[in-house]
Amino acid sequence: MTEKVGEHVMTMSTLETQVASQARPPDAWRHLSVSETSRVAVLIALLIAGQAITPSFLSLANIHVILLAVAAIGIMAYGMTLVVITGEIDLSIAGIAILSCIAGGLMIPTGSAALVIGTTLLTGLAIGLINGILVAALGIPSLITTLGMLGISRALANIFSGGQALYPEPIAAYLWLGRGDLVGIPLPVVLLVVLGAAAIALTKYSIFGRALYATGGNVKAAALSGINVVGVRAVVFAISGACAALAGMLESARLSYINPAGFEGMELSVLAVTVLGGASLSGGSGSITGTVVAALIIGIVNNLLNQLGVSIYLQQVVTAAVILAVVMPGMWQRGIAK
Amino acid sequence: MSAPLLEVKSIRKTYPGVIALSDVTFDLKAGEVHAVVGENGAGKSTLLSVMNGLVAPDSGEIRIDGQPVVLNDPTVALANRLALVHQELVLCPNLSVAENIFLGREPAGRLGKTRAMLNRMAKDLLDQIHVNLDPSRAVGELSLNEQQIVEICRALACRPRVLVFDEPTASLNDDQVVHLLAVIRKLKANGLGIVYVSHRLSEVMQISDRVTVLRDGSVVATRDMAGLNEAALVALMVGREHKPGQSAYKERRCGDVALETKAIGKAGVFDDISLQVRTGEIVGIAGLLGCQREAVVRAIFGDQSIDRGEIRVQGRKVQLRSPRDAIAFGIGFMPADRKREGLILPMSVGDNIAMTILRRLGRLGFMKRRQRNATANSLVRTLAIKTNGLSQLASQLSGGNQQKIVIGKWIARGGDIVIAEDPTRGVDVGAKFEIWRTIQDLAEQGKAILLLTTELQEMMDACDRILVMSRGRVTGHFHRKDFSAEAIAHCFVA
Amino acid sequence: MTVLEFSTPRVAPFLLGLLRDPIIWLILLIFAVGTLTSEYYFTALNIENLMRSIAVIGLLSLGMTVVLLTGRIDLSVAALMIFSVIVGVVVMTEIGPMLGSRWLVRGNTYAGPIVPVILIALATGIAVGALNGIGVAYFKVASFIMTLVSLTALRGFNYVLTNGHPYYLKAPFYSWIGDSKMVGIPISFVIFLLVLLALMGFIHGTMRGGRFYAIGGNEKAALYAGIKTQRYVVLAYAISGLCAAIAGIIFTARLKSVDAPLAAGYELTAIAIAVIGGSALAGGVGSPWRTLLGSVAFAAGLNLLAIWGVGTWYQNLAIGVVLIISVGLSQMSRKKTQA
Amino acid sequence: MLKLSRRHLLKTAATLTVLAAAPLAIARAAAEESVHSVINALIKKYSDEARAGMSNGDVSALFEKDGFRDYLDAYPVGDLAGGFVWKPGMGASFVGPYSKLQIKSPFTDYLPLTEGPVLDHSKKYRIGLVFHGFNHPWLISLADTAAWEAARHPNIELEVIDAEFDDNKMGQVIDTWIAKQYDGIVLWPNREAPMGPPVDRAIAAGIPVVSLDRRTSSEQISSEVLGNFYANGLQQGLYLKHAAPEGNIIFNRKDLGSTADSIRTGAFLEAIGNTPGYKVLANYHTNSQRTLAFKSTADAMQAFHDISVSFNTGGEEAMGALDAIREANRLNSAPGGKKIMILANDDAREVLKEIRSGNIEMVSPYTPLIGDIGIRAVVMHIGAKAGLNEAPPKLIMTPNLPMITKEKMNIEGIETLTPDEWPYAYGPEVAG
Repeated sequence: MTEKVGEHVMTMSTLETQVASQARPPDAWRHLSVSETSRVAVLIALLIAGQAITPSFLSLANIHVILLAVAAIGIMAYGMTLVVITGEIDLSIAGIAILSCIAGGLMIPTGSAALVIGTTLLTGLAIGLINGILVAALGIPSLITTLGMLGISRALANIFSGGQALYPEPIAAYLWLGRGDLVGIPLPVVLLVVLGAAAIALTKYSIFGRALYATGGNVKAAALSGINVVGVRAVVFAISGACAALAGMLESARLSYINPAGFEGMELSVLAVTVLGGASLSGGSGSITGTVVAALIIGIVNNLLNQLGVSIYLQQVVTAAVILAVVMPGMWQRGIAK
Repeated sequence: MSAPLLEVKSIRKTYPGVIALSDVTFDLKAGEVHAVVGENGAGKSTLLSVMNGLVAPDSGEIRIDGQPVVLNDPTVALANRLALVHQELVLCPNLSVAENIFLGREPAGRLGKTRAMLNRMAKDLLDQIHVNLDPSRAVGELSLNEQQIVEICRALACRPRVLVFDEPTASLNDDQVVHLLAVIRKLKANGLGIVYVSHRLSEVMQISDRVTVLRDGSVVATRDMAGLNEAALVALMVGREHKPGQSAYKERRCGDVALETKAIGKAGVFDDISLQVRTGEIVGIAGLLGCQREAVVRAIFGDQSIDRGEIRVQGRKVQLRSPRDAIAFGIGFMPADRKREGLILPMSVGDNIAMTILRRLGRLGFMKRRQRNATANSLVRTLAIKTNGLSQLASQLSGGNQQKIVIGKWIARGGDIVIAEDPTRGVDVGAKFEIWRTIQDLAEQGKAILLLTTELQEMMDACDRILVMSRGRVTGHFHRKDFSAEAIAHCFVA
Repeated sequence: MTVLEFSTPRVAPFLLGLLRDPIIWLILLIFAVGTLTSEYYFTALNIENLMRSIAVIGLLSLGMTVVLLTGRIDLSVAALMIFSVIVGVVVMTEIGPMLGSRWLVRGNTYAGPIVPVILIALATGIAVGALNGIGVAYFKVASFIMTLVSLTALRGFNYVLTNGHPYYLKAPFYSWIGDSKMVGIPISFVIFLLVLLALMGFIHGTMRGGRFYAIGGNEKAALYAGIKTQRYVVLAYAISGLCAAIAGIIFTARLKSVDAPLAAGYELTAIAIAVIGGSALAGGVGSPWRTLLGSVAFAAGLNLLAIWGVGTWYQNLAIGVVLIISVGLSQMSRKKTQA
Repeated sequence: MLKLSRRHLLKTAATLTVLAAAPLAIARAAAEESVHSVINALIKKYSDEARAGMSNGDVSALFEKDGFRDYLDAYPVGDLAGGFVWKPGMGASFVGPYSKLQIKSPFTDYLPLTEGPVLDHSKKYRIGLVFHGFNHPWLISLADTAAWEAARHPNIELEVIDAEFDDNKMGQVIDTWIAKQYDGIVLWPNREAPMGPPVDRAIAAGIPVVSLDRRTSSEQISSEVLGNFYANGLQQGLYLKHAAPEGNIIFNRKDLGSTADSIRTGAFLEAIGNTPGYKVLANYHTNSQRTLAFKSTADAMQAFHDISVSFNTGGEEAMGALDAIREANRLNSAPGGKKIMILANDDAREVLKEIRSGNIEMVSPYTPLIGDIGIRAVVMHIGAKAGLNEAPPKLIMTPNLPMITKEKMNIEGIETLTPDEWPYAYGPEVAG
């Protein structure tokens, strides 16, 4: 008896842990992989369906269109994913994007591309850092901090710009960010890919990545292990702010138009991409690859629906259904969902 | 003769590829304490879950008063007057003691009257077990110990006939254990049947009438406690002869003072604490709950601030503003609450072990994965951590193995000073021994160790010196040759 | 013999606790400053306006409070508030022709019976709320995601169902809800107070209501205590949905029309108010009564700025700053009491 | 059936509206063929034709689907107040108090009010202007003109509030002004339905209310200053017919149900409804957002390879569409290697720049510079209340404006203007 079961002893104790704490995800990695699979399956199904519906769907041009459409939301979602991994949330990204672009835009009369782009990115970084400090050092819940910051930054964008749109037309380098290309690949797509790779490296292979997941997984234990949890959270918010500023700049550059009323509701779209990508809002899980797949799913769905001429209002309904369909199976067996 | 109060008959429960319980049978009479013991992984938790209706067995049945019952939900178990006192404290911190006790069983009362009525009923219940605790206090403000009492009262509130205790003393100190056992005896005298599950064999010996030993999901034996000694019990549990000499204490030569506090104090918490730990020395701080020894070690680890006095590491005065500072000075801390403070459960074994040495494993910010794996693997081997591999999640390991990871990550860090808080809490007999041996090994390698345990005997087994604290002050100081439970206990209340 | 002796507690009487509450002082301060700085502030008309705006956002926040108590969130309230009324009208305009009556006249003015519209709206609110709850409790979708999905879908449906047209609702009974007063108090505020009282009675007066606190405090404990936590979660969302529907009825009764894009972003206001009122996002802390205070403070503050003629940008700036500071201060005081 | 009833009743409403405007007709200036009357005649012509039936099935289907007839019939078309005749070049120049931009405002001589104190010189008149979007160039210009007019009169105190596209908030702002006993209220309502009740409350409280550009559902409102949505859509259609007898059209429209969408798109469809060569390829609602217009056009570029016309309900949309077409490198991808024709509304400076460079084919001006009319109208109502002067008419039509094209043309009697002949453009100057 002992010999027979012996080799299972370890697994059994594993099971006991699970049973005893029934309310915890019993086997997190397994379910993670379920939703990972369902995500990829949905993506592949969409690609097949898309090609079946419109023959030009997988053409290089359309792929460019899809990637360009998701570039800004994807870059914002990278930042958001990092924030969500630490168990926090950033609702201020749309506000940061617009305030940063306005701040940068106010530099247009100087004619210096470095000043315009630098101001934009630094403003994003700085507001993100303020978020991070309020959340990590002062312990204000991130939902509230960033909700407040969303209102503040939108208001400041209006106040600074006097509500007027700004036109970055004279700054060639700025426009190049949104409209230029590198060896035939549009620059926003290049940035999407490069930053995606960097974010994957950061989350999966860097020591900061370990600190990131540790902070999200158990902030007390991480702190007692000597991880600078305040710093980690401040940094992810700063990154998220910078990503938001960059994404905002790409959009503004593509349209050559900095709109102080822009990016309305973007925070929720980005959040939708992030959770669709498998990041749990309770922290400690999520991956950039998941986020990338999710951004592609949303981009393809919208592209297809637009090509089919489906109204934007029905598109909202369909997008909601897609999110639910992908997210639900992965959650099915979790104990308590909050 | 009437049927036993509770019969568990041929329970079998399998999970894919694993037999968790096979043919488990035992019974419980009214007015009896029946202990269930076994190593971690023996199937105790599954059995408790089956009895509580959280898990449905594949086959077998449970009878209460001779009547078969299907416990498919915790409520059904309660309806059959079988109540479970959970090992983990599952209480609502935002509710009062009374509200917690009667949660889910509130008497229907008119508007406004419910609260007063609940408080009165709770008071009655607390009086029954001779505990004086204000029922209107919020549970979040209570100490662990007080919360444990609430947990027990909650089980009692449904007027159970069968009461199942799952490791009820895990967070209690010796003194409180004595009182808890007194409460249990009282319940037993009232005619309750009690199933008692605990790793603390000394308690089991004291309180139980019969004992059922589980090993690998099967019942090894059910015996009367009379005439059974601890060694025999351990032998049944582990399936081999096992020497209970847990101490593994070896005489060592102590070196220079590695850690010293000079009259440190924190207003309203502790004051005038001076202690020294030499290299190679194990110093224990003993005391009852509320003596603030936890606050002292947390202050030494920089997790709490001090207002007075100074801390010296290797003779140098240091300012510790955060655990990071303490770690930089070579201090390591193994917290008692593994799940909440020790481990990052959703991360892998390898990541958890590497948590304290991330910076060292980095090259240009990237993780030197091979080096991390080498370090972690060697620790898994030396500490005999049972795991599928470094990528297994910490949450999937048993308590003993989790504790070994907590120890391992500080070994990996390699600091000179180690603070160990209750390193064997909730750990089974086999692992307990290994953990004590590891701690002795650490001391032998020249580390200075500051030790806190809830069981005085364990502390006396392991330490070179013991400081006793009471109400935030040091009230006694003993060298190993002077160790005496009575003398130390005397200082507890000094 | 007493086996264990524990320390005695601190008792804080209700009134004293109330006075210690910064939000009360904040409200009094706003009223005092308002009265001193503007002759129009403490006038019957302005107080009525204030009550009317409290009624809608207060109802949304009440529902939000119940959901927050369970440790969850409901982002769908604002979309649902419009959706429920739209469903009421659209269903009735479809039923009308079946009964041989023309209930849609003069363009898009609804001329049919209004009570069924209200009943259908309430039922829709409860049903969609319950669906959110079922998704969260039984299908284990994180509440943020579930209700974000509802928000998106409902906003889409609002356009799809109305085809972008407004519906005019001009029945006398409807105007009564939107515009009438009872002893000087707007009916909409009376309705809000009734809902508040009913909720307080339920939450503080019955054992079932108290379970929201248990679930928010420690869901596992509630589960182990034999409470069917999932049902209570569904109940909480259904209550939130019902509050949203009532808010929708009041809201559209004031505007005498319903229109797809109305009330965009009000869900965030509802969250802000519940939190300013002291609800914890983690659950288990908060109460309808405190949410009332939160909504009074919020609406009175904005009203004061409006009376002063402060521009919207600066109002938004103020909301953001006040939100962060108020939560930050309560966070710090909580830390202090813990230490 | 439902449609029929709706149509019937809207028609009644329209008749009433025309009746209200009738007295003006008496004072109409000698039948000089002003742009205004030329366009009104064309509106009537195409409207009657469309009502008789549309031979183009594609256009007719879209027209029916979104119920344009109901909206068009209710939208007033009429003559200008006081026999005013507008000619290009009229109006005053000043720097906008909000935008700080140089503005030439076209209608400052319409219902004129002399500079200096108004009405009872000893009294201060408090007027509120509530609108949506201090962060929209079009709306800022609207506020600019209102503030300019108010500033010309020392005893007018103007408060300008942004309701941020929240109709409920706008209602609350009006309620606050009722509580503060303002003398007059001017508003730019986003959507008709929700703004009726607050306006009625203000009127009931004795406060004159004037709406600008868009309508409210209030029947008691003092005056409505109405723009020329109808002229916009119609001219887009006329231009298209003039430029090409056939074409495959994609639509970027404003949000469903908004007056701007229903009248402009409706009038456009009326104009082309009896030309068989036009095909509706795709129809997007992009809610006045440039980004959405960009995305939908980018996707349409992939879905269809034979797009020849991009119809845009607004200037924002046109700019988004242009950027998407340019990014796809498809400026000249219409069948036969022709240019994709972009039709726009709203005479923003950035749009005019694209007209000059030939990227946008035509724009139908829709000037925001009408806030001054609103202030003057409300002041006249305040005066009329006190018996100081006559009340202005209830319906104050703004002059129809001719379309702007790169080269001068004459399309069905409408003299088009070139960008250089158009000093009234609004919004920031765009370099390049």
